[in-house]
Amino acid sequence: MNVNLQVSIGNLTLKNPVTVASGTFGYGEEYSEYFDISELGAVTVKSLTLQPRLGNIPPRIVETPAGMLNAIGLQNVGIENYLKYKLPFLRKQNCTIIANIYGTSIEEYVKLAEYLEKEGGADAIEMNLSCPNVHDARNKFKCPLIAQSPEWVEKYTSAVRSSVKLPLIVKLSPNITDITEPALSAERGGADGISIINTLLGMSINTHTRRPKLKNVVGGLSGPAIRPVALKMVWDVSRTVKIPVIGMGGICTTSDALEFIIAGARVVAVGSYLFRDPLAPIRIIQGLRDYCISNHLDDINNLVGSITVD
Amino acid sequence: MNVNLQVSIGNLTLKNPVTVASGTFGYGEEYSEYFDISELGAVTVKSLTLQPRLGNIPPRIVETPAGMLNAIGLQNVGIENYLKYKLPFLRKQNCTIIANIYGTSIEEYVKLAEYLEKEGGADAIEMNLSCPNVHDARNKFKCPLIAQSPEWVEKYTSAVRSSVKLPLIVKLSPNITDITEPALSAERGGADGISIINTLLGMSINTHTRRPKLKNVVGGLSGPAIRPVALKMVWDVSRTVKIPVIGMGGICTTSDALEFIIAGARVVAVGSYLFRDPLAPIRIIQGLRDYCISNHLDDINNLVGSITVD
Amino acid sequence: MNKLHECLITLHNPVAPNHYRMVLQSKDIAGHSSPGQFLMLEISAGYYPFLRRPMSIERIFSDGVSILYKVCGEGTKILSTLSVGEKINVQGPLGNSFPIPKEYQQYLIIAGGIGVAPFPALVEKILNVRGVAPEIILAGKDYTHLLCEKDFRQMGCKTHLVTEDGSAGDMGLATDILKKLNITGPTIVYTCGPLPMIKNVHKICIERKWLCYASLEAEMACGEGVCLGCVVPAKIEVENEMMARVCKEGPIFDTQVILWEKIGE
Amino acid sequence: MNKLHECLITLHNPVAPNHYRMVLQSKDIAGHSSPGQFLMLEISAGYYPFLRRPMSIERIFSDGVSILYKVCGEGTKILSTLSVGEKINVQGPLGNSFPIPKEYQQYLIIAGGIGVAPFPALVEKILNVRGVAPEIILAGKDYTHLLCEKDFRQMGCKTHLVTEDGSAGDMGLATDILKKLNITGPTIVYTCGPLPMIKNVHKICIERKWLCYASLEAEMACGEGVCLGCVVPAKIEVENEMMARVCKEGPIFDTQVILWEKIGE
Ligand SMILES: Cc1cc2nc3c(=O)[nH]c(=O)nc-3n(C[C@H](O)[C@H](O)[C@H](O)COP(=O)(O)OP(=O)(O)OC[C@H]3O[C@@H](n4cnc5c(N)ncnc54)[C@H](O)[C@@H]3O)c2cc1C
Ligand SMILES: Cc1cc2nc3c(=O)[nH]c(=O)nc-3n(C[C@H](O)[C@H](O)[C@H](O)COP(=O)(O)OP(=O)(O)OC[C@H]3O[C@@H](n4cnc5c(N)ncnc54)[C@H](O)[C@@H]3O)c2cc1C
Ligand SMILES: Cc1cc2nc3c(=O)[nH]c(=O)nc-3n(C[C@H](O)[C@H](O)[C@H](O)COP(=O)(O)O)c2cc1C
Ligand SMILES: Cc1cc2nc3c(=O)[nH]c(=O)nc-3n(C[C@H](O)[C@H](O)[C@H](O)COP(=O)(O)O)c2cc1C
Ligand code: FES
Ligand code: FES
Repeated sequence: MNVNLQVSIGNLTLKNPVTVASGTFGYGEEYSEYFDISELGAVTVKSLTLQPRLGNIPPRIVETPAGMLNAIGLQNVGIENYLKYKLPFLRKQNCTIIANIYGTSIEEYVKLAEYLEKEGGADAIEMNLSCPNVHDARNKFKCPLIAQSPEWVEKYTSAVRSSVKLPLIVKLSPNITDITEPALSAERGGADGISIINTLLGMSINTHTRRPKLKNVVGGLSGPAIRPVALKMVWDVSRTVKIPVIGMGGICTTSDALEFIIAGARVVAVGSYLFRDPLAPIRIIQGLRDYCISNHLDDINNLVGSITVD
Repeated sequence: MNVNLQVSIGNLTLKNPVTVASGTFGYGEEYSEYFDISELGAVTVKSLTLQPRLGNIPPRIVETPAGMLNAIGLQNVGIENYLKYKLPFLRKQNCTIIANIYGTSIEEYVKLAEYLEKEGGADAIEMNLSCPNVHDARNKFKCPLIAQSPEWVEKYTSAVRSSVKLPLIVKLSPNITDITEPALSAERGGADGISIINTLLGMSINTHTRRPKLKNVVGGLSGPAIRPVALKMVWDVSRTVKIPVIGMGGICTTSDALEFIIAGARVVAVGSYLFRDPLAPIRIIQGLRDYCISNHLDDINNLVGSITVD
Repeated sequence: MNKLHECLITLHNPVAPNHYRMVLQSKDIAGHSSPGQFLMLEISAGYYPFLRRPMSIERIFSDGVSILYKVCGEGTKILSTLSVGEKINVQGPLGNSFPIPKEYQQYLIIAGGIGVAPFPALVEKILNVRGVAPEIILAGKDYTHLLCEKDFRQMGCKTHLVTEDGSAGDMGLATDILKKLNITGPTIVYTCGPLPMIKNVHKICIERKWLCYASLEAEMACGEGVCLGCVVPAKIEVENEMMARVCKEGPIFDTQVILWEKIGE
Repeated sequence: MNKLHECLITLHNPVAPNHYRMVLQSKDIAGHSSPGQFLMLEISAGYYPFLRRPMSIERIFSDGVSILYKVCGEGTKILSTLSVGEKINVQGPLGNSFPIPKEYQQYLIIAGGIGVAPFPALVEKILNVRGVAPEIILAGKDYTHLLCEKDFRQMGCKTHLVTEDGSAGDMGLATDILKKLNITGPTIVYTCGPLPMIKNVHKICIERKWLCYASLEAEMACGEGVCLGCVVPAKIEVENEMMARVCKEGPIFDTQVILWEKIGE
């Protein structure tokens, strides 16, 4: 049986619905030693900023039950180094590229997006409006993420939207009362897709020193622990907006990916679980194909949002 | 060394800072076969409503990585049966009782609280403003929990506050952008303590039937998986309000309890982990004492909020 | 009585593809168990899996009990890797047990697949207290799914085999045999297995005015009646509709009290 | 080269209280490993623990490698329960390896506690390529924490023992011995162990103008350079301050490139 695994975000077609979560795949080089990364629906790269960033002071990660906290703080090579040193490799491999960007103002997002478009640095842009690790944990208190303000999400999205033609994805935060509000804002702002979820805020304390285990105090929780939360948000958002949802949060196996697709995700991303099994995305692509065959589905798009709720 | 484990919520003194989470301990009878339940700082009972409730249609629980989803839907015997059949047992055991109540309106909460006070049915009242399982999952969408509205939290709290003298605890939801807002509202409304966290909204799908595993579609996530999220919220709230915080969310071991206390919880509650180890609260009480001794602390209150953040 | 036990595994054998028998050493559990009760097993020391797993007591010995289980998910898979000599934390015995009312001279057991698990202990008990060997219908997908046949024959039970593919005994379902059986007079039926089977057995029993006790399954978190996760709609006390806890009011129910129409699927 | 391997455990022995040696069969790993590199071990099939555990390669054989580890948390505890004959998923070899520059005639190894793990392989290599046996300072809390002493002596190394409680060798710290050693001329020091020890060894080396390579540890998620979790502040390329990944740029660092003043505690 011939199964169509192609899915679209805006006018971009992915050869299959499996990508990787930003920040868990670097710029593709390392895991290209493990498998042919062009087999991915897309490679989503680590968040890029205008200038290179050193990130937060370590320790930056803590293991937690069925998950992990990270407080990397957007360490990255910066947009110029990306274009010069990382992009050529990805292009040579023939990857579809989703470039994740992070700015500290609307102007920075616009600059990053324009730069990427001009230099052919991406096939789609993902705006990270939801990184929990770039503010000081104590100030963060009254300094919300852009993704926590539906109003700002719309402003940021439409500014970038009006400056580039590339398909535009907005990445939202689960640290919110109602995720559908910023999702609707992103859609109104002209986004072609919505990525959910970024990490949940969390912390962990060393009971001997009575200090936070993370130097940055607070970090972002990811991994299978958060999967039920992510799935619920994917279901909520995909029933609410018309644009495709890129679902992520604890996806490890084909079955996990199927849950997200059935809940309404058009694309799924493997994140933290890559650290356990770098081959997980490849296994999932094959597993999705197998599922379609044994369920007599000739197009994976027919599975998207196929949940029955009585 | 003599260690003081006594802590206070309003004018109620608990003999130690360990209680159980509402809904995970029934009304105390069952686990009293496992240990002397009067050794607990307090017994917190399953949410009580004015009328008995049948709860949701099963399946009601699903296991998840390092946690579980539940959609019990507040099945309970109702306040009258509680007073008649459950309370006498708890009183005979000499337990300190925190009665958790749930109403569908301010009036119901007031009635429940007044009834409890009049009949001596509790030593403190915990208002559950955050049960994720009592609305239809699909309507829930635009029908937020009281705990998601700081304004309503204040109204509900002050109404109950002005009708009873019993120490009053307000239980909040983690499904919110900034947990400190309803916490401040509860404090303003006259609460003597804040319980955090109730469960995170989540879901799980059977990929064979493409239906939700829970009949109620959505459920509440609990267990070690959510511990980092709960701890962060306890830290946030306890720095913000002056009243005591009752911390819960994935507490299994003494070390977990210590994390919450160091983060700022005056009392800790063991919830889902009771299902694994009914003796966990007793182990924790002993473990806290041991920790104090080996750290030369003669009063556990000195440990509360003792986190160092540089 | 202490309900938490660190039990030594004294036997652990495959009995069919994907099926195992495990013997757990504990005088305490053995001394307090009745047929139909179950145990909650802690599968691993960590949080994977997080919850205990419910398993019926298959047989009660002087110094321990056995369980019979099928590997069907992560928990039972890990369970199957444990070795004789290792210890496992066991909670129980839990739940109610099979009533054996005197007024019935005939006892019929209908077991579907792994649903056979609680019956060896029940047969022993009926033999002991009533002096008769129940008749048994053992049903399964194929011949590999018919367990304990030898045990039942050794205990003197008339045993009918039936498989869906005809690879052992008759071809068909348990209820096909039940309909054909030439039993008259007050009979008590005990059944355990897939829910559709139980439902159909129940219907036939109603027609014949037989008493029917079923061992039900439900997702369980606590096994002790506190979480209210495992309920089934039932009319137990004086026509009062309730959500009965499979772990407390059950797992054994008179099938007449179950509100079958309110059970989905 | 494939970096993911299902390795047979061919040996697993306690070597001291809470310390174990495990031999992992894999020609592929053995054929590609250099002293100083490490492996990421999948501790269990489930999510407990979720992350792999980094372990240095202790020795490289023709058909496998050994690791030497200390039980200090949940992961290593579970690891210690695995039996010979079981398989374990191993990722590696990962990271860089110890440089053995020709210009130095003297090689000195300073190992604190379980920090000894990467050195048996290094000694073998130095013997092979330079024909000399490094001198070794083995430091530990007490005599039970001095590992591999026999191995080093068998390989012909002059070995100094030092324990904090004096229960074996001198009483004191590794650096006490280092200060007393009568070594002159261009020397290269390799060290691994607690961070304060490494820092002090580094300081002494600076004073003596010796080259010092340390094997560093950091919490790791991926072991492959993608998560940026394991970084250490360093000045690697042309005075350019960076966050160097212990798993990629390391785990072996010339201690002069580490920005010690920016490392907490
Ligand atoms: C009272 C009682 C007695 C039982 N006795 C036996 C027995 O003797 N032998 C036997 O093989 N099985 C028995 N079962 C079913 C057994 O508990 C499940 O097969 C087992 O829990 C599956 O666990 P898993 O991790 O392998 O499967 P998974 O599917 O990975 O389990 C996921 C979750 O679903 C629950 N679950 C899965 N299947 C069932 C089920 N059929 N019933 C209840 N919960 C389930 C698990 O407990 C767990 O919480 C009994 C169940 C109950 C309620
Ligand atoms: C490159 C490298 C090589 C190592 N080689 C060895 C070796 O040969 N022998 C040996 O005994 N140990 C070695 N370690 C340390 C070893 O990885 C930890 O002791 C181990 O991960 C502890 O796991 P746990 O689950 O028992 O402890 P837990 O404290 O339960 O682990 C919790 C988390 O913290 C991490 N962690 C805990 N301690 C350390 C540590 N010291 N360094 C890095 N991460 C840590 C764990 O990996 C895990 O993610 C090495 C570490 C690194 C980075
Ligand atoms: C180590 C690490 C680094 C991350 N860095 C980024 C990042 O740079 N930009 C971003 O948008 N998300 C980042 N994330 C979030 C992931 O992309 C993803 O949204 C989240 O981890 C949930 O998926 P998971 O549970 O599968 O990991 C990071 C996550 C981890 C674990
Ligand atoms: C089965 C179950 C039933 C619960 N019922 C209630 C309830 O009736 N009222 C309430 O306020 N919280 C209820 N909760 C939430 C718990 O009290 C607690 O806030 C939450 O589970 C987090 O703690 P834990 O992770 O330790 O379980 C319930 C939780 C579970 C798992
Ligand atoms: S399993 Fe908790 S009430 Fe039955
Ligand atoms: S462990 Fe991920 S970058 Fe080093």
